[in-house]
Amino acid sequence: MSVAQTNTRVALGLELLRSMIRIRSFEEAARSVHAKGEIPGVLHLSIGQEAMPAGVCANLRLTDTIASTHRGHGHCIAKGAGPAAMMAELFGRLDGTCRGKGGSMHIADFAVGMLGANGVVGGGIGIAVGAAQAARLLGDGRVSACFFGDGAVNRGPFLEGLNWARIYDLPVLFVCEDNGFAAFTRPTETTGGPGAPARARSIGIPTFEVDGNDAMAVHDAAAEALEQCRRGKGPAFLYALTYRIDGHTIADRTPYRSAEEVQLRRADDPIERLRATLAEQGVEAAALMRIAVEAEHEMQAAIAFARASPIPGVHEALSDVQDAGAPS
Amino acid sequence: MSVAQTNTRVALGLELLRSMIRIRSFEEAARSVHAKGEIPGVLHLSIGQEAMPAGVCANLRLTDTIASTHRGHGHCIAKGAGPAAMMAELFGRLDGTCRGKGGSMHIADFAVGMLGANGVVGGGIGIAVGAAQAARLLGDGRVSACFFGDGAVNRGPFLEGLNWARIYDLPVLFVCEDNGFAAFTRPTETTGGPGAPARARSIGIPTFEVDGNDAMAVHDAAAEALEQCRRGKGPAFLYALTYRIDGHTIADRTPYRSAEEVQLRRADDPIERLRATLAEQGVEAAALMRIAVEAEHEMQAAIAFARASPIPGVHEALSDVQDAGAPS
Amino acid sequence: MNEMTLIAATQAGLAEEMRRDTRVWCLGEDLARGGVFGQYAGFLEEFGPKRVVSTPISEAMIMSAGLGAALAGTRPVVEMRIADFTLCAMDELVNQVAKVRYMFGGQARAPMVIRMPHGLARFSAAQHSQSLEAWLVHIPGLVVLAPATAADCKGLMKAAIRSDDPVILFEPRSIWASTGEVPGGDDVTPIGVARIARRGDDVTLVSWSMTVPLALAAAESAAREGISVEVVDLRSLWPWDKEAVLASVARTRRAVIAHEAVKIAGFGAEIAATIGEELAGTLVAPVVRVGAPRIPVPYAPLLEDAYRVTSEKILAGLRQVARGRSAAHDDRSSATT
Amino acid sequence: MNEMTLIAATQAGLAEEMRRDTRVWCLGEDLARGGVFGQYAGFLEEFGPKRVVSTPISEAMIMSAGLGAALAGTRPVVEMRIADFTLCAMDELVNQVAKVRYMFGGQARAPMVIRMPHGLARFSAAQHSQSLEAWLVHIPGLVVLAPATAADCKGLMKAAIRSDDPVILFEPRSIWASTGEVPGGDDVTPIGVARIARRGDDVTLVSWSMTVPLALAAAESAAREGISVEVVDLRSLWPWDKEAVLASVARTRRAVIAHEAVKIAGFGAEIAATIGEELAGTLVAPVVRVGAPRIPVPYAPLLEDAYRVTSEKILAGLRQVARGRSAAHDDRSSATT
Ligand SMILES: Cc1ncc(C[n+]2csc(CCOP(=O)(O)OP(=O)(O)O)c2C)c(N)n1
Ligand SMILES: Cc1ncc(C[n+]2csc(CCOP(=O)(O)OP(=O)(O)O)c2C)c(N)n1
Ligand SMILES: [Mg+2]
Ligand SMILES: [Mg+2]
Repeated sequence: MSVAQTNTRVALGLELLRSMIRIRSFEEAARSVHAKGEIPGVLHLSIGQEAMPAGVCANLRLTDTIASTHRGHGHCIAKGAGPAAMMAELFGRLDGTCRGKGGSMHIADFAVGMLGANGVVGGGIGIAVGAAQAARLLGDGRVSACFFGDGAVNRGPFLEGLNWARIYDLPVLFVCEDNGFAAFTRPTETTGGPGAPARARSIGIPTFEVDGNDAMAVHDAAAEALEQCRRGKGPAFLYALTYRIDGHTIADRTPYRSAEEVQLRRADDPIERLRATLAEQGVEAAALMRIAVEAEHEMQAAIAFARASPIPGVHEALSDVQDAGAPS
Repeated sequence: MSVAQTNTRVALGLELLRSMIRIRSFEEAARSVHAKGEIPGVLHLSIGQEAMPAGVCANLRLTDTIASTHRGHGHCIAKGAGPAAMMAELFGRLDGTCRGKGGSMHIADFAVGMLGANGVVGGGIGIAVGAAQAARLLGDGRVSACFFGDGAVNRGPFLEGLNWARIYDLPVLFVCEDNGFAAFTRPTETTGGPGAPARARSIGIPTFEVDGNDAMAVHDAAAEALEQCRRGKGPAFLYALTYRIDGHTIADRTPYRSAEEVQLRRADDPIERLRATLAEQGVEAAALMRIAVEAEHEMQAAIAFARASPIPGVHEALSDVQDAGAPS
Repeated sequence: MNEMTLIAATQAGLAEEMRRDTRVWCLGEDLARGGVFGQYAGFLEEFGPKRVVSTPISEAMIMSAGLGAALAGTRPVVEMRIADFTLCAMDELVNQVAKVRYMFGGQARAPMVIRMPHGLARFSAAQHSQSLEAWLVHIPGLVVLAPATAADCKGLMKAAIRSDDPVILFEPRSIWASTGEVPGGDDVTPIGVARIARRGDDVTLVSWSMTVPLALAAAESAAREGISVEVVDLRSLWPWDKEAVLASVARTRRAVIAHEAVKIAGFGAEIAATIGEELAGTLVAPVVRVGAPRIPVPYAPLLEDAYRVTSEKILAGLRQVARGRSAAHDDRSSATT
Repeated sequence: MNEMTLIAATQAGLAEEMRRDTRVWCLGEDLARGGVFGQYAGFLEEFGPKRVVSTPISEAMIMSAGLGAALAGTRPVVEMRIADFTLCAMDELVNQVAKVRYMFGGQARAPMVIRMPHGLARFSAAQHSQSLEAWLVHIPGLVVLAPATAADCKGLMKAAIRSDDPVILFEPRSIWASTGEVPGGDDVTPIGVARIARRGDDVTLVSWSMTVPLALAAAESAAREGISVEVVDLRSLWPWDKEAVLASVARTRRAVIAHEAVKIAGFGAEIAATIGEELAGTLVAPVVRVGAPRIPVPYAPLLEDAYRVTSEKILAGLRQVARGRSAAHDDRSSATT
């Protein structure tokens, strides 16, 4: 690599690291206030999986769209949503991205093309596919990306959505985050045959497999895949193995796995990995530290913002239902 | 082949020929009375596709089960249902297999393990899979087969059902009858990638591909596939190309295809093919003729039976709904 | 005014809207071949394959790709072929389409029309004949329409497409071939406004979709028996024109509701309950609901007739409320209730 | 009698039936890990993996494999995790399970139980909180149950499993952790029979599932205001115990129906309409329905409260009917209506 190339890679690495650290900080902050009872609903944390949203979304423009899952904080932040409004949403406040109506499971920020977390496994697939179809119809050059877990690959919409994207050659990147679990069950118990990438290939979709804890590798694979989408070659599929460090929900104490297993996987933290690489490449410890400190400050500010945000009044419950026939 | 083997093959050929001719005769008889207005509902004919049910069902026992489609007459007859009760069903009569409540689209004969035609594309897949699961639970050695069209492979239940059968290693044979059309649309327009067999393989299911107009070949492939199922190896998949000679329904005048195309495909009639083979193998013309004549008589008798069967009284409409909370 | 079939009227409405607004497009099975009932004939030729999308048999995806495309700036018309198949896309419709605007706090809109030809047709039996409008009225976020005339088939199609809400358009398949007058211009039927299909004084008969002609026939027969029936064609089921219905019933003091769907927990129950709530003391006879018995739709014609709401059954309902109590008796009692 | 939680009672009911009949088995997501709410804890160990089947996230297949297995001689208990996810299996439930017996002319039976924990719980928002019982009451072929007590959670589980009909078991998730008395023996709650949860003379309050405790609390408060409320816990929604409800209302001449589901086109409408049909002239006040506004379920607690039916809202309904008209006035008018 030339010096210029190395510099570009380091800059990219720092961008991805910042993205991952912000996600991690957001979720750790959310977990801490949840423990204090400040967040009413349940949380699905993506700690340990941050390389996926960071790596993929670094290749997306503001106008590009993504569809997400119940585990959507990372996708939201990586696509550009502000943590303050997101935190306010978890608190159920008026300044939340969804004005307190959605909560964690429906977090969304349409201003940055984040078309929503989703409470239904596989529910985002068709939304991303349709957004890509709209982009094609409008000819505006947008692409879309669709995140889903290992559990979604056994639901009908997986087949229907992949097939649909293929036959219309839609610019959509399918991103399968295999984090080792669907709720309490391992993918090996419920997924027949060679797995998700083989299924994508059987539908004629070019497939990329990558280490899901290596942010640079995720980024590069997504870059190549999205390049194909943008060039009109139709959909692409990105499959990555990662690991869900926390429980399925914040309440899940994971009796179905051993502490050793978690310990082992924790050692492969995507943030630590990238941090180490960047340090090797000569990035100063202080610079790396600064990212963490800034993120920490940002999230404390987000909590303060959320706390200060008004609780939506009861009348808010009746708004934004529909124009005709709205409740009164 | 030894003489004994040849004799066995000829006997099998005659069995398959009889099965196919009976299906053809049934449908032609039904078409003729439909034209006279004696059958109230719509018919989906499988003329030209008879090798599939004949070839597959020749390998099934009475206690084995099948699930079918909207185009289910052939499956029903091949599995052993009587044409008289079937014809009465098309007429909507009390002696119909479903007492006149189902009609062609819901024709069924549970006494011979035919668990029903289905008005929902892909609707039979889960039923066959579940029947196989029951067989496993009960340990009774039954297998099940599931017929569906090329159109069903783009619906969610296709993925969900195949995956399910694989992970539990259920004794079920999936039979995809690709007859060139899903209603007015060709599979090539709506099915992405290399097609159904590749999809089955991507789920780890052993797949057999065969000429769907060659009854002996269908039989042999199904025999091998079902043998695997019976030996506890789990599901198998049989894919065959055939051709829908008639319209999607009896009312469809097929403006979307050329007369030449139909002419060409008609020349590859599975019944004629097997008849020719058997004649070559020395079966007398008279014996072959007798099968057709017998079938013709059987179907005329079926029509007579149907005509004579009572029209269900209005009170019948209220029966067989449910035990608790039945209408009165 | 043009005389045209109901199906042609829907087709004209859709075509006009597609010409007016290039963001409007349609998707569904066999659309490139004119649609299974021919109601998209010529569309591919006029609008091209990006706006007339022939889909795989993937109802869940038809619905959710429609939703994604609506969220991303287009206005899809989603063809369900027949209402029964919507059951294959119910999660997408109810958990996603209906809820996106609310769930996301107003950030998102889903301007979609979901076409659902519904009800009995040609002895199609249990899985191809259902009327499930009560279900969708129950679901917050959805507008539910059910036109009965050529003018409204066109006018509500246009209204549905122009609405920013997701709109369910139940289409009266069994009477599509009948004809009616359609205004020549760009006439949009207002959502939420009932149509008084016939004036009358003794009984209010509320109906919609394919049942309206039966209601009118029943009213005609009733008139010969001296019962003057006001027929209200609801057209919109949500929002429904409570004011029009209550105003009519307040005057006639007798109400019959007739729909093809199963009577139990049908939308007629909501109307009857509402009439009870608002006009309880003033009614001179209990509200009568005419609907199908709680049975799946059977195949054989005579059995289907047992399921089918007919003008005779509606007439029986009319007689029942008209007979109920004598007018004189009513007048006395109403003074005290 | 044992005091146990509602969830433990359902678990006991299922376990007893699985011990009694080896054809009974259950399937659903995470069952091998005891189920998402722990209600299958120990089942894998006791009954083995063929009878306690942990499935992929494939709701359509969970439902239809259940159906196929029922048609082939077993008696599956289908776990939907929460009612909302049934939307992913609606075709399988409504077009197949509900109709097989009828469609096939009585050849087939589908003895299945479909478990659907339903309703609000822990601020779960729009896609994890729905109550859709009105939908399934509308569907011929289905039995619909909705127990509210520990005894009935167990007793109706047993009844459901023993029934040869497909039975929908709505389970009161939000009150699962509460406790109640459960008879020690093999007590099966009869299907179609309501339970009088509290005797009273002035108003009949009909409710079911998680709303019953709220109804009882409201009745308690009303009693302090001098309104004597009879609380009918319906338990079975289809068939529902019309006789019990009508007998009570005939006596009290005032009725309130309370359910957590959206009020519009909810099952309360059917009950209100029926009361109107049967007892119109005898009521002294219009029937009041208490249900959720027609909005998706919001996340924030205060907003959820706007959706939530509470004992206060029920009490307001009780006051409304009690106030409605004075008894003296009623007595006069009822003579003539
Ligand atoms: C259709 C549907 N079924 C079941 C659930 C309950 N559920 C929520 S998350 C989850 C596991 C999902 O696993 P996976 O797709 O791997 O995503 P992960 O949680 O691992 O991110 C389940 C079963 C649901 N939300 N939607
Ligand atoms: C879920 C569903 N969608 C649409 C239909 C309408 N429909 C009936 S048959 C058919 C075509 C089916 O094609 P295929 O599976 O190839 O079977 P074939 O008719 O060729 O035997 C369609 C679209 C249906 N019955 N069910
Ligand atoms: Mg996972
Ligand atoms: Mg086909």
